[in-house]
Amino acid sequence: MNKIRSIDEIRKILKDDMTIMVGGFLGCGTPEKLIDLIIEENIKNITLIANDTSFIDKGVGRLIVNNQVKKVIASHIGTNPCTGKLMNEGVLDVELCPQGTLIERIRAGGYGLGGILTQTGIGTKVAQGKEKIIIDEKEYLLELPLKADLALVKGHIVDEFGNVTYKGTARNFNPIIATAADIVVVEAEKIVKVGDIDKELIVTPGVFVDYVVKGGE
Amino acid sequence: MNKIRSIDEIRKILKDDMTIMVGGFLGCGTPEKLIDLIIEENIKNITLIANDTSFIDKGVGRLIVNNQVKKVIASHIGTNPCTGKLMNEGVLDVELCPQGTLIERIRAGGYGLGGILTQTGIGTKVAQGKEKIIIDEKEYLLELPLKADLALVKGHIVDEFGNVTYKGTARNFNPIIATAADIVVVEAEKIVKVGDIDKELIVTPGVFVDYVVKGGE
Amino acid sequence: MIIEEGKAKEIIAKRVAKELKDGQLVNLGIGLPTLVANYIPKDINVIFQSENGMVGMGNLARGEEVDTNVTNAGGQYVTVLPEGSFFDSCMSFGIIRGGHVDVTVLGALEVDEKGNLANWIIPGKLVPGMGGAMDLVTGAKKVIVAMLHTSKGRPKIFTRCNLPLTAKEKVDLIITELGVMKVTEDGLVLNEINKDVTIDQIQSLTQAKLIIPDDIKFMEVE
Amino acid sequence: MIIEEGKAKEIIAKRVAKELKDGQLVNLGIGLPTLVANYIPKDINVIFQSENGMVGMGNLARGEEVDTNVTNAGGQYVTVLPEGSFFDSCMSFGIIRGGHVDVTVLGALEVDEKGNLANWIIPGKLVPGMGGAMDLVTGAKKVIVAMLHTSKGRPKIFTRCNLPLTAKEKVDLIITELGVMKVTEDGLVLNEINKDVTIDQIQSLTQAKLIIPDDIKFMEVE
Repeated sequence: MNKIRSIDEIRKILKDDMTIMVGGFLGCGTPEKLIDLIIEENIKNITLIANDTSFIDKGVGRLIVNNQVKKVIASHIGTNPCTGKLMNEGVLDVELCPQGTLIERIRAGGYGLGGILTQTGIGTKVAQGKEKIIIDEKEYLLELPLKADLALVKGHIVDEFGNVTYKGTARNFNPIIATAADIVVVEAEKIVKVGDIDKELIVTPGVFVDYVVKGGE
Repeated sequence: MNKIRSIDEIRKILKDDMTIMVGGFLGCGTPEKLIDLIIEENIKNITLIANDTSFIDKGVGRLIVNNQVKKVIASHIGTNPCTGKLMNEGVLDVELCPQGTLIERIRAGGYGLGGILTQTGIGTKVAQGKEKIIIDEKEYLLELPLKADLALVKGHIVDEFGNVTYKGTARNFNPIIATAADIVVVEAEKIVKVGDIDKELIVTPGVFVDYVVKGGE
Repeated sequence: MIIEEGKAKEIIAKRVAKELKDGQLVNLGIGLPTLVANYIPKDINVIFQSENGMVGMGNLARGEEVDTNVTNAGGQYVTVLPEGSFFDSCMSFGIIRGGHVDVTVLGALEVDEKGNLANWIIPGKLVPGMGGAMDLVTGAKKVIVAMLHTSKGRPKIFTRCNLPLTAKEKVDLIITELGVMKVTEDGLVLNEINKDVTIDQIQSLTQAKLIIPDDIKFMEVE
Repeated sequence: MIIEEGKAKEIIAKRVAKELKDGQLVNLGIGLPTLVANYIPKDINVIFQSENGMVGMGNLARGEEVDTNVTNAGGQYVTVLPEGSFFDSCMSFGIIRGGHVDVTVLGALEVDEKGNLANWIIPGKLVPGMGGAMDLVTGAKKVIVAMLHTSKGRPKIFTRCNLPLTAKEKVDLIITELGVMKVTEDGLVLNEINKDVTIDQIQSLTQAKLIIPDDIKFMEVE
């Protein structure tokens, strides 16, 4: 089962109105070549799920600047002034979610859990309109799972079966979003043959991955 | 910060009535030297949390046979006839929990979540007496977190700071229980200096670990 | 038993194997279901998961292949294929609960026409526990029960299970040495029958009423 | 401002550093709190977490130390110490939410005598988002607010915060260049005061009423 594809073969997967999860933390660990492709295809009305909206010229920040996103679910938008501007103009819908809650909601989506129960956000605006559940005399927020049509993952060394290793803090959201989308595409820094990766280094088993493309190093 | 200890230094941590989580799946990935120690000290009235009760002569199965356990929370007890026998005699309390639910409850304990929401067990005896929550028209069971006084982890290569790698399917419950106990002791197959493990191989960061002892290879 | 037990198990394993498709992720329960791995069609590639923490599981390990840190969910030493990998139990059951397992094949004590399954406890008699079975039956995209049609001559397929359930209304297909039964809203449809038995014979060994479709076929097990 | 800003920040960072104990796992927020790392007493070993996925974070990376795959939560390139390791965001916030972080040090827009903190939004003006702050303040065992005592001469310490909260009643200690205030059930206790200011001065720059204990001390910042 060889999952290596050319960037051109990924092109036909992209559609307007998709919900897309993208890995990365302020651009570190974002698959830039796949972002290039979305810009090139000028996919519109994207619902973007990511930790942050990066910077205007890096990572998913470029999709915001290019007006391709209609809604973003993220924990932080402060480093990309364009996000705030489009939000204030009413053309971009922004749902802010605490970072730990956001990543755990994505995991719940990927792992078949009905939601998560966290104390984060209790007594704040984040709790508004959400169900509270009392457990052991403590109040928890019920936060709902997130899933996507497409997850764009940045991997370090990836084999033909889609087994993925990561490097440093570029790992961040990547292994989690890889569990929570209908189609999972990994942009690899380096592609190797099946069996060439030490099995104990594999973080994302290939069974989660649909396609692998070669990215920059 | 050197966390290496002799087995003798771990001895004084052990107390009657402790709740102890132990890694392993039918004995694969169980820290046998630490089990030896609990038997040697004849610690009594243990609440044991583990995937299964192994076999009569292996892993946590030996604690059952030696009458040191008052309650066990596990997903499977069928491979150790002594567990069923003591349960039927009324001297051992057994709480059976689906395996995926059990490990997720332990993670919730370690990760500060209020519980987990799963469809596993709906419509079965497992659901009896538990709160059900409807999300998106589907029914989920609310299963509560588990924590312990002590977690006994089996690691492969471990450094002096307590960074742990695992090997093969011996990983199983080990990295999760390492997050969910007041005191975490790792039995290492091999101990190395800080910096000697490829950082991308580390599964359990040393910040979760209190003590490391040398086990068999 | 109409068919000798060893032969019966082979028929079941061969027929289950034909349900699997190229690229699927499959979890085989311990016992009879593990035999399915021996009969995967040569032209397809199926990935096996072992819920103790592995995908890409190979055969039982022999001699020098044995690595005491690589076992299946029954505790036996197994090999791992080049594409395989290991993970902790949280990810293993995330794969299962999250719908990433395409097919799970399990044995049963009882199964019924509603798709209910009982295979983890006989109250007062045998309490092995559910292990990963409840998660597997609840989470897998397709649930196949693979079992001998009867137990000591008594039916195991009921209108309603008597034993405590493993999961409610989750079974899709029941495959025994006598036939292939699909769980539908109308009840159990006998889509295929072993060429060596009659419809009357299989119905007499089944407590639930079988629906016989016009296009009933013979089980293909070669 | 009574004390020049650069000097004030140094005082705050030095005083916060004295709160840390050997072996603690500490998360420093971006901005002023990151300065704390420069003043850790030499006789203790503190481990820094960066919520983007690292423990054992070292200094900012320079020249050949730079690895573009190793950044802090502000996106700057940093080094990792020999004992350090990397993990995904789920584990990072598991460490935070699960109470494994001993101390978190954060800046504030406003803080109040109940221990409420506001540092993520100024409605209609600035909406950066909470990032990891809500989880950190909720989950860490000890929450220290490290900030300049005033903003453009106006108090930042209130009876009740006006801005939307980051977390409710979670702050333990407020450290500014003017003093150290502990959140108690009775209100804010001024345990330490900068030797260069008077109690009247600090109270005049604080909207909440400060409780002055009999054993009030001078801030030690050398």
